[in-house]
Amino acid sequence: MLRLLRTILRAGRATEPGPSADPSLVLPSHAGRLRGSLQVRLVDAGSCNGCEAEFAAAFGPVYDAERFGVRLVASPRHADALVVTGPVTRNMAVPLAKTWEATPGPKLVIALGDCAKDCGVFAGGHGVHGSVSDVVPVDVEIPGCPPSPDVIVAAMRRVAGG
Amino acid sequence: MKHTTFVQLLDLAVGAVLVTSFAALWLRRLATVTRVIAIQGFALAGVAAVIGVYEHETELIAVSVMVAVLRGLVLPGLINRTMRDGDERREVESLINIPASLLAAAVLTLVAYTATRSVVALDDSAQVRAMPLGVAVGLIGILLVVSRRKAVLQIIGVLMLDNGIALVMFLGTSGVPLAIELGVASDVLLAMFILQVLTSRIRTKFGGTDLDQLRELRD
Amino acid sequence: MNTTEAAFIAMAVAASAAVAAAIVLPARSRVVWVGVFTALSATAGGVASLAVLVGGDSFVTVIPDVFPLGGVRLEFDALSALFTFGTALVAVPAAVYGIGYSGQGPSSRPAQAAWPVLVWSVMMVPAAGNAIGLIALWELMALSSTVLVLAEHHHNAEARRAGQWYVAMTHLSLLAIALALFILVHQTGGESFAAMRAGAANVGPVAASTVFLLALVGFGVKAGVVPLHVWLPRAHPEAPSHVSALMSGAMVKLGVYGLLRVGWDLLDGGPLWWGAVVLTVGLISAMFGILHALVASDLKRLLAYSTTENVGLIFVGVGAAGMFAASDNRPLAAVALAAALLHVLNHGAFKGLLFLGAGSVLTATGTRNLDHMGGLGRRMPVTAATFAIGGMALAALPPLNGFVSEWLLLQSLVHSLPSEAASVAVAMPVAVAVVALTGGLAAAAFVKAFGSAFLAMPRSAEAEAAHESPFTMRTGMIALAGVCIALALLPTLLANPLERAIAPATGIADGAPISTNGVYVHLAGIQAGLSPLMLTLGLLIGVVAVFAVVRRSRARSTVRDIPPWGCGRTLQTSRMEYTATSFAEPLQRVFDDVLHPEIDVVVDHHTESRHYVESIRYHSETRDGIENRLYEPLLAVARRWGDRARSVQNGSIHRYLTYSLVVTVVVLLVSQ
Amino acid sequence: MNPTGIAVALLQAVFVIACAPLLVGWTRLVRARLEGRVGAPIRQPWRDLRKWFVKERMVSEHTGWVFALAPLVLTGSAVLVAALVPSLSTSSALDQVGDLFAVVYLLLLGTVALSLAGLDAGTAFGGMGASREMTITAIAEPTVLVAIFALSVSAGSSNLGVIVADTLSRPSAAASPTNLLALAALAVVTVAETGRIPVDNPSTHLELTMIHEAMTLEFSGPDLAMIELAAHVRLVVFLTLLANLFVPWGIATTAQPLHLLVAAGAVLVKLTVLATIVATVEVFLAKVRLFRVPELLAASFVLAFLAVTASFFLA
Repeated sequence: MLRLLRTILRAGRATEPGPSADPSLVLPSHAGRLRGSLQVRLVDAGSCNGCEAEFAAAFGPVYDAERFGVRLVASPRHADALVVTGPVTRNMAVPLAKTWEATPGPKLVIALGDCAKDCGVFAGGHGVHGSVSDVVPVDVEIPGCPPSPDVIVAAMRRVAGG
Repeated sequence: MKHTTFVQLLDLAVGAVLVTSFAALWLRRLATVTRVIAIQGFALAGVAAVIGVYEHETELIAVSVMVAVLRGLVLPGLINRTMRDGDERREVESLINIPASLLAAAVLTLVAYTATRSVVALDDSAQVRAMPLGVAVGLIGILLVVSRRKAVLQIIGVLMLDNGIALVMFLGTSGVPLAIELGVASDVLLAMFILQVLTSRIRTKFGGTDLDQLRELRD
Repeated sequence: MNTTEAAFIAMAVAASAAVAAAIVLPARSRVVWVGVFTALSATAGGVASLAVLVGGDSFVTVIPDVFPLGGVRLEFDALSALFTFGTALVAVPAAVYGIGYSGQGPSSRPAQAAWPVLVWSVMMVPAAGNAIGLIALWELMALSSTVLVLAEHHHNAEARRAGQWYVAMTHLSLLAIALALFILVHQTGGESFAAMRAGAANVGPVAASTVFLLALVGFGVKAGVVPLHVWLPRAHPEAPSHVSALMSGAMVKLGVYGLLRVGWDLLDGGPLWWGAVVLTVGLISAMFGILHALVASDLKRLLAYSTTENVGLIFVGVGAAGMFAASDNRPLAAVALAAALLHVLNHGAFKGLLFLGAGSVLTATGTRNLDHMGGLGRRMPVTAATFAIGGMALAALPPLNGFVSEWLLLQSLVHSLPSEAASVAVAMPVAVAVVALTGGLAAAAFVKAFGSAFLAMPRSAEAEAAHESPFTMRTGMIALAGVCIALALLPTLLANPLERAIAPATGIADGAPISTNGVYVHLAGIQAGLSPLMLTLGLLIGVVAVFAVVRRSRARSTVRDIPPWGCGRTLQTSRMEYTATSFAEPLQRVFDDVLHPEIDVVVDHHTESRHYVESIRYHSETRDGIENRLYEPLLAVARRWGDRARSVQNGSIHRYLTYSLVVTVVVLLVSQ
Repeated sequence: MNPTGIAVALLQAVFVIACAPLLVGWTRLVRARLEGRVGAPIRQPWRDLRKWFVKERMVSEHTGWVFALAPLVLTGSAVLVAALVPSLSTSSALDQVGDLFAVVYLLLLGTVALSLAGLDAGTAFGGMGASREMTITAIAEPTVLVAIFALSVSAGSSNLGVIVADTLSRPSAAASPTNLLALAALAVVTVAETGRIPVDNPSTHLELTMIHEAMTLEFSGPDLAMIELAAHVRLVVFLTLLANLFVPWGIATTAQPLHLLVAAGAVLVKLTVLATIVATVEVFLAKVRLFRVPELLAASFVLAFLAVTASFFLA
């Protein structure tokens, strides 16, 4: 117990000053009313887990996306935005569609990484059904394979309207 | 009729009843046993007659005549008819062998004596002194029913039990009103009929009147 | 000829009219007229008890030479009036419900004839005024209820076995009660209760304790407290639902009435250990009952076990009252007894309602197994709503009457501590802990029963095809739900009737336990207040306020009829739901050293390879612990003696005749 | 039922509802800072609630009136309990209406309503959450009531106002073993009932480990807002009980505005301290396996039982 206390005191704050909101992202009209409270549900539609690692880092102590009002939630019912990673594999096409239907409006879909954008390296693969936009309407795309956490945090901040 | 002759006659008659019951236990052939029971009926009638004459009870004499007819002639006749249409052997089969039966009868007589000791102490008239014998004849009748295999012998046993009771009745009370005797007689007659039908029914069902065959009826 | 006497006569006339209707009329109209007349008879009983409880008059009469030994004496004081009132509360709606229920169920002549007799006798038993009267009415009640338990035995073997258990146990209880009463009559010299009370002084302590223990056993069997409860979870589920509603709601309470009458009225209270024994029996019953209710997946068996639990709570109240009275803390004893009596009324109302609901579900789906139900809330709205009200009262949740009597019981237990009797100081914390645990488990049992029966998707074809029950059944249930709500909101009305009802139990009573000014309930000698009316009002205001705030801001539309969120699974079927067994599994695992569940999991693999599982079957069954550890050995011994005795009868005529000879000889010798 | 009493009760309700989300925000902030993160601002919970209020309300096809009514009953009971619990003053009108038992059973009513709604959704998670929640609530019940027993023995009544007044009048009693043991027992129960770390992890994503969260998976929009608000209010109610029953100094005994202000300040300080303790406990302890929770609750029951016996033998 004390060892943990000592490390906490020694470590102090690990968060670096966060990136400002990415101005280049254009948001759909209905996204306006979030005002600093964004609940996100991560859907892994067949990614190689590279984007997941970066996305998790975005919520870690160093990048701390939570300070901008972004929170991960367990159920799409609670979520405002679906962060989808990876090309949509054949098996994940229907579940992704069902998750999108299960999310209450006003909702957004954020395609994280090149695979989600346009199947990236897996384009034309046997098990690949298509990119995310083939299954659900995508609002925001974050390029990169994988995109670095600060890019993710900037996008999140922009979406959250922070 | 003097008292001493009355006592001798009475003892003779009651003694005859007791001897016939022992004989029924001892004999092997069914036909003779039936005849012995008839004799016992007459002896019983004799007892009634002797008492009736001595106490000048005309009603008792009428009763003794009826007993003689019923127990001496009618009932043994019925028993013979039951036996006649059976083709089985006429031998007596018994659960316990003959000597053992006789010993048991002796023991039962002793029991009868001890049981009725208080009654005998009440009055020392001849009749009362003879009463234990009536009880003994009744018990031997039950022994007969218990220890014999054949249904016919059971009937005889019941008859002997009834004779024993009748004997106690004659000796105990100074004669029995005719109505009661008629009632008892009709009951016995009825019992005989039922037993007779039952025996024929057992014979048709089992081909013999050995009661042990009834054992299969148990679940 | 005061109102009570008139009401009694009306009760008897209506009951006999019902019996006549049952025998004479053809099936279709028989059910209707029997129901109507039984309801009238029950109402008459209610009027009689109200006249005594509220009006304050009493009623004593003697009906000479009904039996060879002597007449039946009726004595109807406030204590018996309370129990008869509780019976009437359940009987009227149950009779109306019976009309609809018997249409499909037991409309045979004997069943229909026995029903009014049962209602009449359950209402008359508290009115009995002498030993013979009590035993006669008790036996009449036992017989009529046996006929009703066996009503459906033609096509239901389980009912036959239940009937056997029921008859054996009730007659064991009759034996004990008769013994107790005869000892009492012998000791006090008087045959009527009044004479017994007068002669109570010269009953020695040993005799009094034996009478008390015999009465505890006798009335304990009828009340269904733990060691003697075995017939209850067997008989109640098999009886027709409106009958088991009356049995659980009212007939079981007569055990409590009997104990109170013999223990604390005729014997005028006793030493401390009387109360301690009753308290312990109550605690064990409450604990044992609710645990088995939790793991039962047969709805009516669940309700039957919860009856054992609630009777346990009533015994806790009575036991606590006895202990307080013995350690002369009279005001608190009055509060504890008031709590027990109030729970008698409350339990009668909500348990009757739950059994009627269970019956309605049984007629609609044809099954009692909770695992095969589901989704009935949308198909049977009235049954679901009334079952919810009854269930919330069972779980002692605030707005309903269960909470009021549980609160009163807790108050009486909690304010016992600064007492010098060491046993009280040790017993009370344990009592509070057990009452609290049973309260929590009762809430879990309610959620399980209501949730797996009425919510989510139907899990069987019968549940799918279920439809609401006929009009009479619905009116019965709605009436009883109304009674529950009335009892919940206006316990203040019951303040002085309760005070009058406590008075006869001279071993305990003195003073007014509950004082009220219409809205608040204050307890004598204790700084505690509760206002069920205001609490419900506050809750309603809270809910309405929240609803108003939410509705104003609900700018967006509501999306309906979409599949629930199941991790994006392609197909959402009812097989994924939590059934009653799976709901109770965690609690079963927590209490497995008490329940000893028999769990068997059958996994059958594909023929080709062991790694692929074709199907997994999970079955868990909890046999009644007491039954197979206490009753089975006893029955085994009895059976062994029976077999030995059977060898005597081996079919040989000669052996039988020998017996007669031997007996004759022995008799002759012995009778010197 | 004088008007000032009602006013005090309403004020208490509004006060608790207003500062509940802020306190939860503070707990998350403390936890973030301990983990070296910056963490969301304190007002974040209010932002989430406001956003949820305007989102779409989704009702799945198999649910009935229970699913619709449960959030209302849960929040309604939380609001009523907020009014009952003496956060600001002991002279509220509801003092005679309900006592500590009524508070406990009202919270039980809320839990039952949410469990039924979880079952009504018809999903495996809803059922799992409901079953586990009811198991833990049932096992925690004896601890709560025996702890109340201990408190009411020394105070002579189970009414909240009387207990607070008694501890106020006898400051030495606050440090008596009875109060300390009862405090410890109630603290463990607070963690169990409100679903904090050692028993249940509020911010988990793995459905199989959830208890309280699993029941709310099906709710969205305003329903979800109500359930979250109710959860926050119940946490603050429990913390207020811990604060004002054991450390009641600063609470107003009359209805004057000045006293109420001082009381508000005092209770806020106490609540912040307690919230910080809750947050640090969450960081330092890991979640306990589900079937170890009964042992944890059994330990807390023993504490409560000792409190009662201590109150008898020592008092």
